[in-house]
Amino acid sequence: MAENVPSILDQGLNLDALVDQRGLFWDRLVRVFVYAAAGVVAFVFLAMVWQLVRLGAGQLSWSFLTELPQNAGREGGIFSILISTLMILGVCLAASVPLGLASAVLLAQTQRQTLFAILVRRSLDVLAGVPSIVFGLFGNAFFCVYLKMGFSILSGGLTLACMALPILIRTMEMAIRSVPQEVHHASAALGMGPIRTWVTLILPAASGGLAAGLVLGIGRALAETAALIFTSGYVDRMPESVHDSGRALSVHIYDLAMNVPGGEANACATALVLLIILWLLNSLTHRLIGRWLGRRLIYT
Amino acid sequence: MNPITSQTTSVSSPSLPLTCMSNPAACILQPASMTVTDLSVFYGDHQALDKVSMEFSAGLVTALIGPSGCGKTSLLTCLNRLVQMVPTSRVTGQCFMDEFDVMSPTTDIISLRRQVGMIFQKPNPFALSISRNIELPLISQGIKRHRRHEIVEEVLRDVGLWDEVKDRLHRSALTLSGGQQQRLCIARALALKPRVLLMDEPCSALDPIAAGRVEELIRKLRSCYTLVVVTHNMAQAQRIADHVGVFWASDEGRGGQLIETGPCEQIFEQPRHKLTAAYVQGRQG
Amino acid sequence: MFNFFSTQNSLRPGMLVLGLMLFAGMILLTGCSEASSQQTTQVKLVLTGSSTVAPLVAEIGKRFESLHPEVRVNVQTGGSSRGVRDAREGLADIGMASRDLKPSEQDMQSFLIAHDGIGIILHKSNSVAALTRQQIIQIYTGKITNWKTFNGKDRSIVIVHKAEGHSTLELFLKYFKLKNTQVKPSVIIGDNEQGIKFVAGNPDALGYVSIGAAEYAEKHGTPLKLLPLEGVPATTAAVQQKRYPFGRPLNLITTNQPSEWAVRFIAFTQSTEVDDLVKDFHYVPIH
Amino acid sequence: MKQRQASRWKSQLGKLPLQISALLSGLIVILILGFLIQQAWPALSEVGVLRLFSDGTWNPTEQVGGASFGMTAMLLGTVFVAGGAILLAAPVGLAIGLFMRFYAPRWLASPYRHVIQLLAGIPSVVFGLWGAVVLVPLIGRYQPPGASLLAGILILGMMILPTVALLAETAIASVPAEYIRASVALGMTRTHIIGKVLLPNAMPGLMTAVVLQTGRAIGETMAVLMVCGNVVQFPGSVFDPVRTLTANIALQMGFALDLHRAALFGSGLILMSLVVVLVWIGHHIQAAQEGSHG
Repeated sequence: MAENVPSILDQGLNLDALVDQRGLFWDRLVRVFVYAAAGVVAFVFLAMVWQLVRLGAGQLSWSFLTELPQNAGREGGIFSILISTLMILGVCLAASVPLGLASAVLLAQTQRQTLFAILVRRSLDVLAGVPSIVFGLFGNAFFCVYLKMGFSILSGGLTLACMALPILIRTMEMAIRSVPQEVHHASAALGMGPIRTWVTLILPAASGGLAAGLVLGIGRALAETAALIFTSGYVDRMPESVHDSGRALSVHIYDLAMNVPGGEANACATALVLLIILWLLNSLTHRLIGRWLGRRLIYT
Repeated sequence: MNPITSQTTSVSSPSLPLTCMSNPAACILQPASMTVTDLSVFYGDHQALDKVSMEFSAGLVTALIGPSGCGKTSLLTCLNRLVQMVPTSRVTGQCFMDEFDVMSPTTDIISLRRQVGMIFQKPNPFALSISRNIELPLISQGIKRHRRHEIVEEVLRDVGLWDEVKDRLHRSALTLSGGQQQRLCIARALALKPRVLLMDEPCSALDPIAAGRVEELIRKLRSCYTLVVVTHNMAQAQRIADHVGVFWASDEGRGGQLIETGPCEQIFEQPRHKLTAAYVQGRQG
Repeated sequence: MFNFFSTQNSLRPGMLVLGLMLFAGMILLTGCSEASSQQTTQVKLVLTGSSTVAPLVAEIGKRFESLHPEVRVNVQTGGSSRGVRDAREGLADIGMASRDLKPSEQDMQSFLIAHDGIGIILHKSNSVAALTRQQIIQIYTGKITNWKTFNGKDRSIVIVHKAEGHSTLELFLKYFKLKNTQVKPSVIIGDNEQGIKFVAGNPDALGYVSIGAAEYAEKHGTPLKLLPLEGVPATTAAVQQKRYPFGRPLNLITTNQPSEWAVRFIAFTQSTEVDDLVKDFHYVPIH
Repeated sequence: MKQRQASRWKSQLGKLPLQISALLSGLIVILILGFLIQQAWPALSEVGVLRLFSDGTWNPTEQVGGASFGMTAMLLGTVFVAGGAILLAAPVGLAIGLFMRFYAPRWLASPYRHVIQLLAGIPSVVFGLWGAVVLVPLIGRYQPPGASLLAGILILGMMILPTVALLAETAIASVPAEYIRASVALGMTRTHIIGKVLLPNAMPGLMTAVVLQTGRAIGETMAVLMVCGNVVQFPGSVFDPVRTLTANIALQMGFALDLHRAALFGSGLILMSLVVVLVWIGHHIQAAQEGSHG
């Protein structure tokens, strides 16, 4: 996922000032390598996306989104898959957003490096690096077996919540910290209580960044496959409740690609749907971050 | 019954006159005097203020002057206990508002801060609309909407901003000019009907014309509020102050000390301390 | 809150997005909890186990549900041994196994629902028409590595083998009297479908899968072919006539005290009412 | 008096839920670790940690001759795939970063960056899909079976490349513009500035990017599972199939029982400790960087 947001504000450096010296061997070699790399990468990725479009675009239609999968997913649509995905996402957000926001508020408030804050930060760093399949193992052992939730949307959503938590907390803490200290002071000087200050001033001021963090978390959750196979399962039926097993979009792609002969077309079509969703979310993130930075500039 | 805690109810009472300024005789809440005794402020190991004792008389303007880094702002933030927002800060000594102990751990600081307003060096309106900026603290006091709208108009008239902004009350406060923003911040503080108003170099970030208007406003506020103004501008201090306190950083690294205090004319015309004389004249000449 | 939005719309798009998302999340959750409260009146049958049996039972389950709307049949794959284990430990109401019960599993009871066999599959374009038992052993142990040996193309043989834990693998090793460590595979696959898919996509591949699954795929246009084994064609018909040497039963497994609905479901599965479904999947009905 | 105490109480109470949430968030790692150890315990105690590495093969369900739990081949497979991917992605990613910052014509730089950002958001399963549908048959045409170490390296390299490129660009962009202006004023050529001024200054950032993405490559499951062939062996060439630890878990978790299942959790533990080490290294690089820059 696009965890990083590269410099949105260019430093105003005049890049044309950097030039190669004509005829110098090294300059030429490096230039050739850089251009070749850029060209090859662009070509390979465009080829990849084009092939997905070529294989999958024919299947895409409104009915693809609104019909239930038939014949192991070779035919029909992905409606139940979309609903399962949404439910998994809903469980994931319902668990991770309150927890993440509260943790972010606390971490952003601790100006001094207390042992508690250091420990929480460090363990979140590790959590961010844990492979998704390990989350799958943990989710299976903890939610499915130990807590007896079985293969269910609930288990999958909660496992994803653990995964999305570090990225949520990190971006949300950044967003909250970016609200200038003067707002806290002004509010305190006006005799406003801490809760009201946070609810009416700090969190709204940070809302752009908070939403961006939320969207990043959603993106990560949507892209996840390995952690879901052993927690939410791969039943492609319409889930009736969060206690049912449900197949997420990414798991559907995997299953069609690996386990269903003749499933490639629908796999590619599903992948296109997933990509479109993710790219919409991505551009939403950039808008939000851009706006948020823009507003910060008014402050400072 | 402690007036610090009873404040909330009296402000929200509808019988309260809209403003002091239009009719000073109608002030229910008299400006309060504040006294500090042996006040020292530490930030971690660093001492910022050393055993300051002085009085801020009710209804008068006290100016605090002195070079940068001698603890004037620290003193100011003790008066409404904003100083405790710095996590490493530590305050010793006493501070009273009339006869009530500001530093006592049982003081309701929310109520205290509503009675002791503060204006910052840099205008700091919230990134909200103009009217919302004034209303927000009122909402937390539970004042009804129509009453809030009345207060918004009153205080904006008091600071002379009403005619400039009455057509765009719902536009962002950040669209105002620096001087307008500062007057909005003053209006926001006045809306709480404070008894004391602290001002930390309120004009230093403004252009001369805007600064002039704020200064004029300060003179207007005199007698309705107890005003404590930190300023680097000698001429301004002379124009607005009744009393002046001169601060100087001590040599032993023990933070700022109060070296002289007295009526405005005395400080500027017959300074007793030689540092005061040098500082006042140096800046004047 | 409402007031806040009404005056601040233009200033706080992020807040709006946040609010909308949380709102949507809450709606979803309340919807879910409502659905789950209705759920309590229902009977839920959980079946786990063999990936060969699972697709068939899932279809039977759908038909069973339409006859008994109060029942919901949930089918999860996980291998035969897991099916037996889950049924024994009560994690599943019924286990599915594509083999007989082992001596260590005699505390459970099995119910035959269909017959199947394991067939050797090649890509359709492969010119090799038959392999003897010995040749297959030689290929799988890495002694023969090129199709040339059988007058095929000069291409190395891509040996498709199953992952550890599948009963298809256990039966394969048992039938050819091999140890797993002797096998020199080129690719390891999980489910039947994955094997069929791989062989269909690779002209040099050789693999073994459930005959039913292979026939089903072949009929639906997947480019593969089943090799005869010991002279008997690997067809459903041969399995039915018990001529095919490498057959296996498909079983449902329960404890000795199955629940009432489990008994009814098993009875339904064994009845003639589902023979058409069994045939659709190219397995052999028990009747 | 009562009112004042009540308000203090309230502010204390306000902080408590926050602390509990932060504690919970921090405890998840401990919980995961605890559960991995608990689940892996049968394997650790009965089989022993040593045998996880010393057993030659991975045959946890073999009836005849006893089961064996050797993970060395798979660990090596993980290292080969991840190492190859990072060796591929690091130089190319750096080149892309340089391209976006210093080489691309003005009209191209921004759209190109946008495309790379979009690519960074493609889920691994989509890369795996493309690898399984297009790349594996392509390799198979020349060197069967196609599903191989090479396919894994290529797919994984492609997967981490966009993020490496974006992180590299950020690291390069964080070099103060004055350095570059000064170098330009001294008449240095572009390659010189890049090699002698930019890269040394951006090195900590680049190293952090490489370390973090190595962690991601090690942990990647789906793409690798779909293109690597999953045969447990020491690969003789890049065309041989391999199985990684992550693919092993994904392949067998569904039906593993008893010791087999415990051994899979054991491999999860190994993966997790690899990641902890990488995070630790990444922190040290960052700390060193912050230390040197004040």
